[in-house]
Amino acid sequence: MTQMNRLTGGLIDQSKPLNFSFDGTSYKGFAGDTLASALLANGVRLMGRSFKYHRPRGVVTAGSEEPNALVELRSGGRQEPNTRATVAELYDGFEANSQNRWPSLKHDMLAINDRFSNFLTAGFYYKTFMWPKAFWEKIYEPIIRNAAGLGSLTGEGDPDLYDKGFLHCDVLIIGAGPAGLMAALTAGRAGAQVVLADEDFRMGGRLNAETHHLGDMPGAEWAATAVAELASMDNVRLMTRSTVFGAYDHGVYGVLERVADHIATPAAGKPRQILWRVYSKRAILCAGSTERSIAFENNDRPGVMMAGAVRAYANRWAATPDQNIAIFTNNDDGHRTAADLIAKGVNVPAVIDIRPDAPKVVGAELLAGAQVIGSKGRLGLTEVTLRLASGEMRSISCGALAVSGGWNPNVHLTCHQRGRPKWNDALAAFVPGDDLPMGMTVAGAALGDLSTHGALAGGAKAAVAALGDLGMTAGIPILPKADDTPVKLTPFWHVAGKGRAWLDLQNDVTVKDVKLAHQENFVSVEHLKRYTTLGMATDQGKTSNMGALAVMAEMTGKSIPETGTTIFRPPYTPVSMGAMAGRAVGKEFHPTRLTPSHKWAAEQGAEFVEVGNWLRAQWFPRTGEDHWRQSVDREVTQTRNSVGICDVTTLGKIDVQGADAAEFLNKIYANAFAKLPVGKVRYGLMLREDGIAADDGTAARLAEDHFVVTTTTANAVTVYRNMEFARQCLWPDLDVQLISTTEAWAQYAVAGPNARKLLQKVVDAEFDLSNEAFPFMACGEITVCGGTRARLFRISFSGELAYEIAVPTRYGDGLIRALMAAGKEFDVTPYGTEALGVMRIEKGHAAGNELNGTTTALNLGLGRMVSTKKDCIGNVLSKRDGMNTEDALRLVGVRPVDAKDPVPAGSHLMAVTGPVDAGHDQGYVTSAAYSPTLGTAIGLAFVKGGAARMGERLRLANPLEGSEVLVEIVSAHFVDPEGEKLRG
Amino acid sequence: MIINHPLLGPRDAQEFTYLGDATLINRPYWLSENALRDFHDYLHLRDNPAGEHRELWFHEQGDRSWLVVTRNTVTHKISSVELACDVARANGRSTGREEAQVA
Amino acid sequence: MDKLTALTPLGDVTARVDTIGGLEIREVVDQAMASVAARLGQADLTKETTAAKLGLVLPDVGLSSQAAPFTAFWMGPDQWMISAEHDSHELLASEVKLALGPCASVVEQTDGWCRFDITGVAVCDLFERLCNAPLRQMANGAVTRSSVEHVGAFVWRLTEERVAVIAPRSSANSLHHALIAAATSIA
Amino acid sequence: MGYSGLRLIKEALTGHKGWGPQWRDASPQDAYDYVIIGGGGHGLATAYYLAKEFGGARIAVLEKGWIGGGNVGRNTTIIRSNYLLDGNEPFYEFSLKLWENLEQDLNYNAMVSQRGILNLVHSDAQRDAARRRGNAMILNGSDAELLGVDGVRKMYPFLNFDNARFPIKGGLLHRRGGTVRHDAVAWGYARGADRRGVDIIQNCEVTGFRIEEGRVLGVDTSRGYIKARKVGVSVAGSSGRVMAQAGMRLPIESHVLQAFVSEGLKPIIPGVITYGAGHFYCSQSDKGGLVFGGDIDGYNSYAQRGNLPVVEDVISGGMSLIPGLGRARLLRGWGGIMDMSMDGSPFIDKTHIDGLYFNGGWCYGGFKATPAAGYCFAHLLKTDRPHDTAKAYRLDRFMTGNMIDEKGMGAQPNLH
Repeated sequence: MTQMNRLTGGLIDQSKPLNFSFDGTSYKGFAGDTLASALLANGVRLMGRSFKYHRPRGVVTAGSEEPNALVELRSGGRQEPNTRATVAELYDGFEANSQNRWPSLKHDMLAINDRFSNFLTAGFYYKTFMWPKAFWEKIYEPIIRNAAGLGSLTGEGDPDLYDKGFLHCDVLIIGAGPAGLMAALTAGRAGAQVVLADEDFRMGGRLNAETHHLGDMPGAEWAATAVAELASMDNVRLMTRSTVFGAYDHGVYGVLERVADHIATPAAGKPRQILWRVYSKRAILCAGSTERSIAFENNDRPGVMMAGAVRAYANRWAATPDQNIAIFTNNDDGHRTAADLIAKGVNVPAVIDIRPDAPKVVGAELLAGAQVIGSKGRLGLTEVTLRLASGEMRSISCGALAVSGGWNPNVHLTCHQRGRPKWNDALAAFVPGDDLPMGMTVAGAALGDLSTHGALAGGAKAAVAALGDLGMTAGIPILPKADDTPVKLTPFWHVAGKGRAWLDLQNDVTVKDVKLAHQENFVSVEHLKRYTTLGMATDQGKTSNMGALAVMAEMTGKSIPETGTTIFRPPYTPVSMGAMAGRAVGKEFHPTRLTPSHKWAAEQGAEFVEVGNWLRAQWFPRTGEDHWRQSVDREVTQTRNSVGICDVTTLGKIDVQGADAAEFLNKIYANAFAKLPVGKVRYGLMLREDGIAADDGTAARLAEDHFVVTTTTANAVTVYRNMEFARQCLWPDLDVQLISTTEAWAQYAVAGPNARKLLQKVVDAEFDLSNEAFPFMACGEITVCGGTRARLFRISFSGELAYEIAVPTRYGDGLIRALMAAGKEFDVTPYGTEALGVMRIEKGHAAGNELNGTTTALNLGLGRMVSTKKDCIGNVLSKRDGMNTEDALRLVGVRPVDAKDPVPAGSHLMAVTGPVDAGHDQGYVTSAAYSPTLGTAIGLAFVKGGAARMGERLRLANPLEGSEVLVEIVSAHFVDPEGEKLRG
Repeated sequence: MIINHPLLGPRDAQEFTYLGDATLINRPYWLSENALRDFHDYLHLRDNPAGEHRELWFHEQGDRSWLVVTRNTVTHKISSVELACDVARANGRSTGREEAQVA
Repeated sequence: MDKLTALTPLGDVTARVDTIGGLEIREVVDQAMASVAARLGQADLTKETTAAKLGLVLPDVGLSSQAAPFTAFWMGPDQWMISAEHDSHELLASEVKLALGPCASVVEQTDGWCRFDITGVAVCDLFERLCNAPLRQMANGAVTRSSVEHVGAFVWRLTEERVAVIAPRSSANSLHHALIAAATSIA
Repeated sequence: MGYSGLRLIKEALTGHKGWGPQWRDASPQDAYDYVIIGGGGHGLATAYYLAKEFGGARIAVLEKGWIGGGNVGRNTTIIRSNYLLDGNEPFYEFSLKLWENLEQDLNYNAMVSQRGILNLVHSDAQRDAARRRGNAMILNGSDAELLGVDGVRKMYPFLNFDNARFPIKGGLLHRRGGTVRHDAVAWGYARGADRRGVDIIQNCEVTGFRIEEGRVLGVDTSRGYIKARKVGVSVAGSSGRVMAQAGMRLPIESHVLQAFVSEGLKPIIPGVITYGAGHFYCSQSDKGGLVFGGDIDGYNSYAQRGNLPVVEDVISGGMSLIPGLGRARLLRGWGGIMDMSMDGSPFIDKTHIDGLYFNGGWCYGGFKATPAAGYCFAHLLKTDRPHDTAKAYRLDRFMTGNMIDEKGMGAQPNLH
């Protein structure tokens, strides 16, 4: 039996058959089919299970709002849960599986929940599962969690690529139905830059689902002609399979384009989807409308569908859910479905219209004033029960029921900036309010203009107005003659009755649940939603909110608009996380910055470490070293004994020039710079305005009006920003110019007793590096290796005789090779960030772990650096009492009493005896390392009143890892406290 | 969000770094009698209006201008954008020289 | 001592060229660059002096200008980037400073940046996937600073079919990767 | 009548006719001893504890909209006691202990689920900081475990261990942390307070304070003037607006924080994970949605909605940490208004106006604080003395230099 419910015609290509499978069964469909249309054509109505009661469910809509027919597509890392069968385009070899059922869709064990539905009412879980206490996490919750959820992820990485993109346009038109197409034609012909986006793979909207004519053309043909004209315009960009999912501030829209979901896998290097950010000057929302249902007892059976959807399946996809379809409606639009089905040869046993004055029907029996009060059929509808106008009961056998309760304009995007829709009595629906997002207008069914003519006229008018705002002129085009029937509808939301009548099909929220919520005082819409989970399904209430609001209004005796509406938030339809992330995932999560010596270091087999976005060499293992500590200890020892080289390019460098450069530095540094001589470097401490240490570094004076400031690697960006703030906002009349030169220079620290000897071999002979000519804290411009320009700074982080030498970055690789070659005779070693860290701890220099954003100059032992003679950022607030107490934390060294003991950074300090708790906390270890120089672990620590506690013994408490170590408080300057080496 | 840069025209707010209330331009005098109170209030206390708010944005991924943006914090509507250095001068900021040294 | 060898931002001795589909992505390494920032209140003097001494008109906001051997583009208020061929102007900053004297601060920027020139009819399609700059609306010669796949960069429309992107040198590999990936994506 | 499984069965068999309103819709009386402004989690908890623990009588909670409609109804439902600083950790530990007995205390299942919170670390410096924090937690009576990369892999094998820009090097695990069904907290406290005689007055907006000679006499509201002996303000997100009516400027800015939920999925993420190298944290609700968030948008806002760049940034962090998320879909995002304070820590304090008390500045951490904030605010309102665990939360701490800055970002609210 193939395609038993396939009709003739439609916009599918019946000459192109496609093979597909659902739950392992093979079927055939045609090009242009969705999974839903193809399954219906094949006689399959059961497509899913509901969330709570696991009731059998079939497709109800033909669009992205589908709440029932959710399936899993593909497998492995590409397994995609919760895909709406209504929008999943068929391709050859397409595989889908049903979800949220076990062991099979037909026989789902959890359907037992339905038997207990009386207990599982709205919010039942708030009232039970409280005893015994421990059972929640151990028993109740695991059961609930395993029963909940819809589809599943495999946990494997998604192998597909996702792009991002940016578009700029005059007018963004959202939706390519009659309103959108006419708006696009109007704006496009006038020469505006237009983007027309539609979520469907075929533009035309309802025109593709209806049998109306526009002028002398069938609607779908007119749409195709319009699309062809638009495609010929350079200024119009047509985007199919593109959902405008969010309206953000100032005309920015988010658009998801599904580039490759309609094929098995994207081609290599090509994206699956693209997330576009559209910058629009004006936007016209032509998003159409969504049909709503009428609730009645057991209205959730497979086969009960929206009337407009049934019509769309018949007209566009030449598919029908059954050969016998009854209609249940409160409005004239439902009658169209009857007429179209009859025209397609489908039997319509009855049109059940709640209105006693319902219009006549040709080719089917009209039951005016009747209501559907129940249904039968376990896995699919077999029969509906009616109460006739006379009060008589009657049963009708049918495999599908097409229900129409009227149409709701798709106002969602008008509410994304918290605009509220307003009530329209004629439509008994919400239409866009007055508070639209900036630059947005609405046309067509989304505005409540439900006729084709209204849509065409509205689209054209909106485009003319939008262009007018932009100073462009467009003429109203001649509109094709089109249907202009007014809406005729009697509001009707649910059939009274005792049984369960579904409002939210996915989440199993029934009229009874709304009544219970009301009874328990959850009457506000927000409370109702949260208490019953109504509207929280994957359709975000598109198919359910209105019905529930109406029921609540009935309960409270208020009107629907008084009862309220919930807030629509982005996204309009769910957006894959992959697309939101784009290419910034995995290794590309952040850009990677490489140092000038990277290539060379990689050749040496260096281990690299992420430092912010930089990759830095962490250590350089030599043959025979199989533990990192061996390498690091060696690097430290070799440097301290002879000479070592470290790439320090990552430190921020800011060029500061101007007549007032010195005065400016005086303001941003806590210590004084005005009198720093040309050719000298000074250590500087920057405070935040709240008096906390912000960053430290050096400033070198290259000329009277020229400094180069260095920052820590981590703070380079912030320091620059703050300096610009000071320059532009605080002291705008100082003559200062700033620019970053971090990347322009490759800079290496050359440290150790043989540093000068090594450098002398590289620096051109005319430059005198002797201690007299180039003393500690000197700086100057030199040349190296026969004329390459360089800068030399005699500064030291390691505490050794040390220099930092900089060359234009392109020569950085050459320089490290030259330095290493020149250092061979001294057994030079490159050292990485680990050895750098060890040496700075040995020397007691504060770094990021100490400058942690809560420490003051006083805490760091640098209190005297804060000048009292000048204003500077942070000066005044650094004097607050609480930051200057007697027992303020002070930076000290800690050294284990037993040299074999470790010093875990992050340990807290406690008295040698007594309790170990927060009340007795004396401070904490900020940084620690094994010092090969001292042969023991050492640490830097902040200790209360630490400066006066030298020699005292304390305990390092590390209850986290169960260790305690006895330490002695010592000076933070473990090595060469007098600084003789660096001045030598 | 789009910020209409006075020099560059409309730019995505993503290119900017936000600081806060534009009163941060009005840094107090460090030697005033109530300097501690003045600096405390300057740095910490905010009108935090639900409505028009003058605020500082830095065009970090652009021309490195600090801007004063007047934006409604309820609707996000931006009513004016100025270069912060112009605002600073208009507020009387200059070189700070007159108050830089101990009197 | 041997002269030091120069490496390109991508870490090779020669500049990289990739062709993907109809697009050529070329690493440009032959330009010296220097930033010029007018001293306080001396923007006009800086412009006049540049015109007089270098024959170069410093461009307005968002634009570039050219007067052989120099090219300039606008960086920020009263600030420009001047470039010239590297081999003949390696000391460009000194050269410009000498010409301008005390009216402006000049800083060597040559090696602070990497530059890729992308050529092809699809150049706008490429940047549409990388950057929010409205490249299609930018006239030839327009320059905008923004970010390209999370790397801050100048995007400079040289001609209809040629765009230069100039970004911090240390990010050259990440930027190159992004360009190649986007080019493959649209090819 | 109390809630229980037995009662549920009884009601199920009799058509659920016996369930009454979970709280009354009270109308305002002329005068109260205590008026709490703000019917969010904190305000309702304050009223509950005032009535239950401190013998408070004549208590009203004034809510301008519907109770629980603010941040207690729009957050990522996480509870934890994993703070670093002594000013904070005892308070959050007190709060977690109250959470652990909340449901039995309230007779309301708020689904307190101690699923464990794992903070990932990606560098040696982060590990040092995690060790300091973990030790501080233990020293304050909380729980913490330092995991190596293998420990993390065992718990969450699907994280990105092989192709990460910032490799996972371990994590700090706080087993007692977890999640709570957030709306139920508001409802549970409302029901508990109501049953102890508290008037919960919805749709009652405070429009002004009557203050004479430095003492508060009552509040003007959209439903008339209400006299009060003491007024407690607990209106996170609107603190600036409300306190301005009393002429106060606060060390607070209002910022928007977005949070997100995915479509429902079968269980995949057992606990709460926070990514130490990107702005992303995530858990999975009992219903199956992945609940996640990241940074605040970063600009002052009262708009309860955010913008796209932050959404993209958060999710790219998520994908970088969990590469399998790509096929899941973002279902809904929302924005809450945070009271971002100048040091990232809150205030529970008297004001300079007699009888006017303030609870606010919770940044994005107010939800987990709900029980303790309610308890401590009630304590302050009743006794005029701060509760022991909340004595650091003073309004004058920036004047005295006693900031409580967990992140070390200083006086810039959007960085906390």
